[in-house]
Amino acid sequence: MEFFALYNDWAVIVLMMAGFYIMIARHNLVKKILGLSIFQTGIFYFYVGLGKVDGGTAPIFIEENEKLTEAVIYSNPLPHVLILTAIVVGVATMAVGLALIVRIYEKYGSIEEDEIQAIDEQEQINDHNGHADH
Amino acid sequence: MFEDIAAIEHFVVMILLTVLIVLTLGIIYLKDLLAAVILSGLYSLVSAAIFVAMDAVDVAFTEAAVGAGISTIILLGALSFTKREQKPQKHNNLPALIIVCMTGALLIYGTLDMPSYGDGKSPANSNPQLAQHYLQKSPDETGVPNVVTSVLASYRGYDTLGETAVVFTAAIGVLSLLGLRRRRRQEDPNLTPRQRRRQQSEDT
Amino acid sequence: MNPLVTLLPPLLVIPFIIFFGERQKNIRELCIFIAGGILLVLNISLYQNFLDGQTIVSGSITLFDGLKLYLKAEPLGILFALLASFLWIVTTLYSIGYMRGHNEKNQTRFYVCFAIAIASVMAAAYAGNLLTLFVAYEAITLSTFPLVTHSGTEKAKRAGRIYLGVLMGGSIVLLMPAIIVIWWITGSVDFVSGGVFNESEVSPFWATLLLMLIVFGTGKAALMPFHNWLPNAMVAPTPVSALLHAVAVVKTGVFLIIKVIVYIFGFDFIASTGAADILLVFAAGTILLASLIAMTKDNLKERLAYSTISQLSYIVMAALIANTLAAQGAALHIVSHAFGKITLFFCAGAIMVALHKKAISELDGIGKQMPYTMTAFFIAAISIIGLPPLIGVWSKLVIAEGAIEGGQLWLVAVLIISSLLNIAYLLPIPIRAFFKAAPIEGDNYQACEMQEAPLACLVAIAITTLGCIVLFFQTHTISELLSLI
Amino acid sequence: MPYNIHFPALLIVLPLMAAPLCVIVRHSFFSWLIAVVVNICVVLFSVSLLLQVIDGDVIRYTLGGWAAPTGIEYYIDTLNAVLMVVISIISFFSLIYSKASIQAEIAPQRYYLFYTGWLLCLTGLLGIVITGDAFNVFVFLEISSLSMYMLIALGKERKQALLAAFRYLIMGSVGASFILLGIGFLYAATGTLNMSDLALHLVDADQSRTVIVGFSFITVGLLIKSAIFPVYSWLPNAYQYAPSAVTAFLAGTATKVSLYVFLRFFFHVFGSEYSFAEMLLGKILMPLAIVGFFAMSIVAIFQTDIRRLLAYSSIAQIGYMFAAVSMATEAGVAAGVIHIINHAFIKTALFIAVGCIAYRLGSSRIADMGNLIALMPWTASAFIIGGLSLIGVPLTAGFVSKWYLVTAAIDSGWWSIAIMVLLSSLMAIMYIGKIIEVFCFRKTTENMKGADVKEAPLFMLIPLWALIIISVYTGINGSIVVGTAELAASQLMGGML
Repeated sequence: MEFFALYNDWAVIVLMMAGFYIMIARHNLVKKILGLSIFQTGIFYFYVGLGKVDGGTAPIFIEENEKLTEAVIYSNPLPHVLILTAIVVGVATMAVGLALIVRIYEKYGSIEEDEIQAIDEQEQINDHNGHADH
Repeated sequence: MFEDIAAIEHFVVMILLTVLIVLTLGIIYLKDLLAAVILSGLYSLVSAAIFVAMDAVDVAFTEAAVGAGISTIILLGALSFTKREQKPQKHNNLPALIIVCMTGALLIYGTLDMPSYGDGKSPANSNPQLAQHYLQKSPDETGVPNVVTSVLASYRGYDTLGETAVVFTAAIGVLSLLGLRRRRRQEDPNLTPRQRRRQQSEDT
Repeated sequence: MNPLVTLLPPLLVIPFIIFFGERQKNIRELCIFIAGGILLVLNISLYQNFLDGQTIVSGSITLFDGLKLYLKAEPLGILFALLASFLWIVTTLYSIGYMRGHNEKNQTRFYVCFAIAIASVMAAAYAGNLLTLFVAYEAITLSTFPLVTHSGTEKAKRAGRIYLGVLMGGSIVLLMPAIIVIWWITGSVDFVSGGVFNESEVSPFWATLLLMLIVFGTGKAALMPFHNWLPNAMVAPTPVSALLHAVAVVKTGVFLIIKVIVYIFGFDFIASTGAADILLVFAAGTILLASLIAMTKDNLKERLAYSTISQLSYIVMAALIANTLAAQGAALHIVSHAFGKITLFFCAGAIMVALHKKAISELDGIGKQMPYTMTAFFIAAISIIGLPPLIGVWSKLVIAEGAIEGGQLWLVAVLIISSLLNIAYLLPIPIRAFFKAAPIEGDNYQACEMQEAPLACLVAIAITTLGCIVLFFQTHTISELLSLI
Repeated sequence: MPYNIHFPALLIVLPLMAAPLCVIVRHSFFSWLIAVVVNICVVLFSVSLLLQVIDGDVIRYTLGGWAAPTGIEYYIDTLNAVLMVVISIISFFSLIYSKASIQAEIAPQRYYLFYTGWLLCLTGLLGIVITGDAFNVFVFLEISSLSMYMLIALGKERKQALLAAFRYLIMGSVGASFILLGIGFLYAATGTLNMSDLALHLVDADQSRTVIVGFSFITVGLLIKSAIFPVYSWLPNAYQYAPSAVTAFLAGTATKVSLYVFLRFFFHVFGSEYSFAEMLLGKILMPLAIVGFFAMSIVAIFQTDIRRLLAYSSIAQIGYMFAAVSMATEAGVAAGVIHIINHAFIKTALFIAVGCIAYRLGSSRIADMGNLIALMPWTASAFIIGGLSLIGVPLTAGFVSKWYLVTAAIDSGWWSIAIMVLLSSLMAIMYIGKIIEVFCFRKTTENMKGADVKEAPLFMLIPLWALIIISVYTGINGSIVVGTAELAASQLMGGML
């Protein structure tokens, strides 16, 4: 039991951090977005895990007017609600990010952050020289 | 008996999380972005399974539909407009690694003291004004059998309004970023018929 | 009468200056004369009111937390305001001759900034509390900045940078915290007779530190090592150097120091804590060092600038002696130095306009070409040195008496040495002009058609020179006013 | 029933509902008009709310009829009421300004999207400020962030804006995820999401590691969002390349709102005792803040692009605000709030002035701005007044800020901070002085000779001067801002629940 719980906690943390690492360390913009998605999924497990009650079931009453009884234990519905919201927020962020990537690719012909930065810097130098030549 | 069921549940989650870690490693190291995207779709499906194991069926549904479905589709769509290949990245980023490890260590430090997984008596699960209120009073107060739905739509309906606004914002954002581009492409005579057809289908 | 009215003439004349602009120069300058006349009359009537025993206070604006801005007339302020407004008229007269003779550009901007500066000087003179004085101080810095960079050359811009950096930087980094601390300790920044501090609140160490913050933060007082802006600012047109950098701006600085010592710290407090001891050394050092540097300068305006630095430190020193007599001497020196130095600058400008000469070494024999100018120069130099029958002698005498009364005999020695130095760096100039033969090759000589400075300049010079002489006999009026401190 | 009982809800719902309306009308002028009208209403609502709470009352408005903590509530005290007034006023003036400015910057087909995004951003910012629910903060944070990314990227010709927006997106998402995680830890420790309720529960749970970690994550997330010194990298590019109206809007609001959330969490939810005495937040933040305002002021001096210069100056100013609140005294918090308010107006005005200049000049390089005082006297003089305010010259709002900052530092014995703040003012003198010098004394450069440079359109000058007048007025009659800020600080420090 203890081992499983500990392992699961740590696995979730490893996932989060792997996502975080991809976000900040990879230069590929699509990878960054994938990293964000993994990071956020890790947070979702964390939240949903908070609401889990051992031996509980999903918080849905099968029959009308059924009340909470001693016999049935339900898991906490609140984290589920929060995560439903967070999932949608995550996908929305991803969509905007990807749209930006498409535009960036169109303008720069690259989706590697370091390449794009090099292009920008080169252009700035050219621009500066252009001003001087004028 | 509960002990056993719980143990099985824990075990299932453990296996699935291990699968996820493997998938994540794949996403980190694969140079082929298409493959990485497919893996991330798979990742979402496995997550949905984990959510089911954690009793969060609504979340599982959403994750399967939104995470595995919609996300994958928009990722594939984005890839079709950009590149499939990632440039090989040799050096490992040491500062990033340090930051990540520190953050991870902090997280581990935090979880050591947390109510254990599945604890029904934890503050989160036993708060009479929130968790217990929803479970006990929601059928009377809202008349909806699914407590998640009732919280979503009623108790925390305002969050849901915000969520809708987020989706709307994202839609506006995507529209503003990509809307014009398509028009310009249509004027481009060099398009293949297939590309043109694809754009038309997207436009409608 | 409300002292606020003194701000109006210089401010209200601005629209007229802009309106008439370059097209109708005569009307523009007439407007300035009228404004100057009104201002002088207002100041005189304020002075009369004050002598009649009225308290002259304006309404106040509350900024926040009980911090107020208001004006209030007191003897030092009235004296300063009278001086500045009188010299404004004279300087305007002078600048007509100078600016036209020199074909300066952007004359409208020049006059506008000048007017704003004068309004700010009035606000400083009548400031009712330290905050108001500080605000006016900043306004003076800002309004004179365009005057320093007037010519727009690289050198002028550099001077402007130093000007803004030292004056505004010093005031924000040193002066402002001092004001905040004063407010924080006493809960008041008002000028009160006898000061607001008492010994139990402030230890001698903090008192010294605070006084140093104020004296050094007041960059306009040009105490070394914060003097560098002044020689640099000499790139400004000469009327600016004459009125602002010899009178209004720098005097605002020393005026602030005198006011803080008289009305915030109080003589007794300074005497008992010994807060001024270190600063006295700085002041005495500045007097001597600046005089020595002045001797090495060949550029006439620069030499006068260093002379100004040295003379300003007389005033700072006198204020730091912290007794009534010395403070009166300080105030008197503000007046005497103003008349003397403005005359010298006027002459320097006149030489520049007439002969296009800036260096002292070029001045050989010009006494024949410009006899009036050089005579005036000589008289003013005598006044600065402190010989009778000129105003300069009184102020030095009173300061020396104050030093003796304060038991600081070594300061008297400093005064004597510096007077000798004054002779050494000022008198050679008229001597060269009158007694050395003009250079033979005569290239410049032929090229300059003008023999004397423009008439407007000469009249202005004559007025200030006369001032030096007349005031020698009229000191009792000033002393009478100052005895009311 | 009093007429104003539903103002809190309307404040959020009105701009939110107006956003789709803009999409429906799809007309550039009418969508602008809708945005302006809605914004005027929002200003009125927020002023009315401020008037209601100015006596020290707190409005708790429950949404959907479920009492907090079961449901979500709005929690309005002086601090967020005054911030809402500031946000809505700044939004209003930037919106007026945007009418003319976007013509040069955004494709006409997308004007309506611009205003839609603007309204959503406004909704998001107000939503963050007004809410009393921790998770709700996250939701509205995302609304405002997503719309900001979009607004930044909208510029027509600036491809750098795309990368700037993307980097902001990554940093912003990291920040938001950290905040989400932190809120999760707090939820784990207390079982509640309502801020006031959290504050009650945290008193018992203070010592637990869960709370410590939640605290840390929220701190880091908010620091990223508010662009404090080591994590500011997203800000300069975003400010430089965004459409000028967007920059003006963001500079006055975005980082300030994060700072507000910071105040709300660390003084209200955790309590200053815990945040600063036990977790030593001040000891961590103070060095960052000092290095921030020092280093960034120096960096600003060397910028050749005026927008970038102002962006670095913004980061420096955020350092002042953090330095003030890190003192964790009532005077310090009040000084921070005063500076938040004053700087919001000043910086927006400055960015609008820069936008006006770029509109006529077609360039934001400082070197191209010679002799602007003669070519664009109103714009240039507005910029100079704003710049003086940034330095902290008396009779400007900046002076009030600096006065309180220094007094607060001396009060709590941080003499060194007071000295640092004043020394860094020297840098401000340098970078503002540099611009003033170019404006007044440099000749028009060759490549600007051909351009027809004249005074900016009236439509741009009105909002510019309105903001300048506000900031000068608050400098002369500082009691309004100071009084409000002191009340807000005392409520916050009093730990009102």
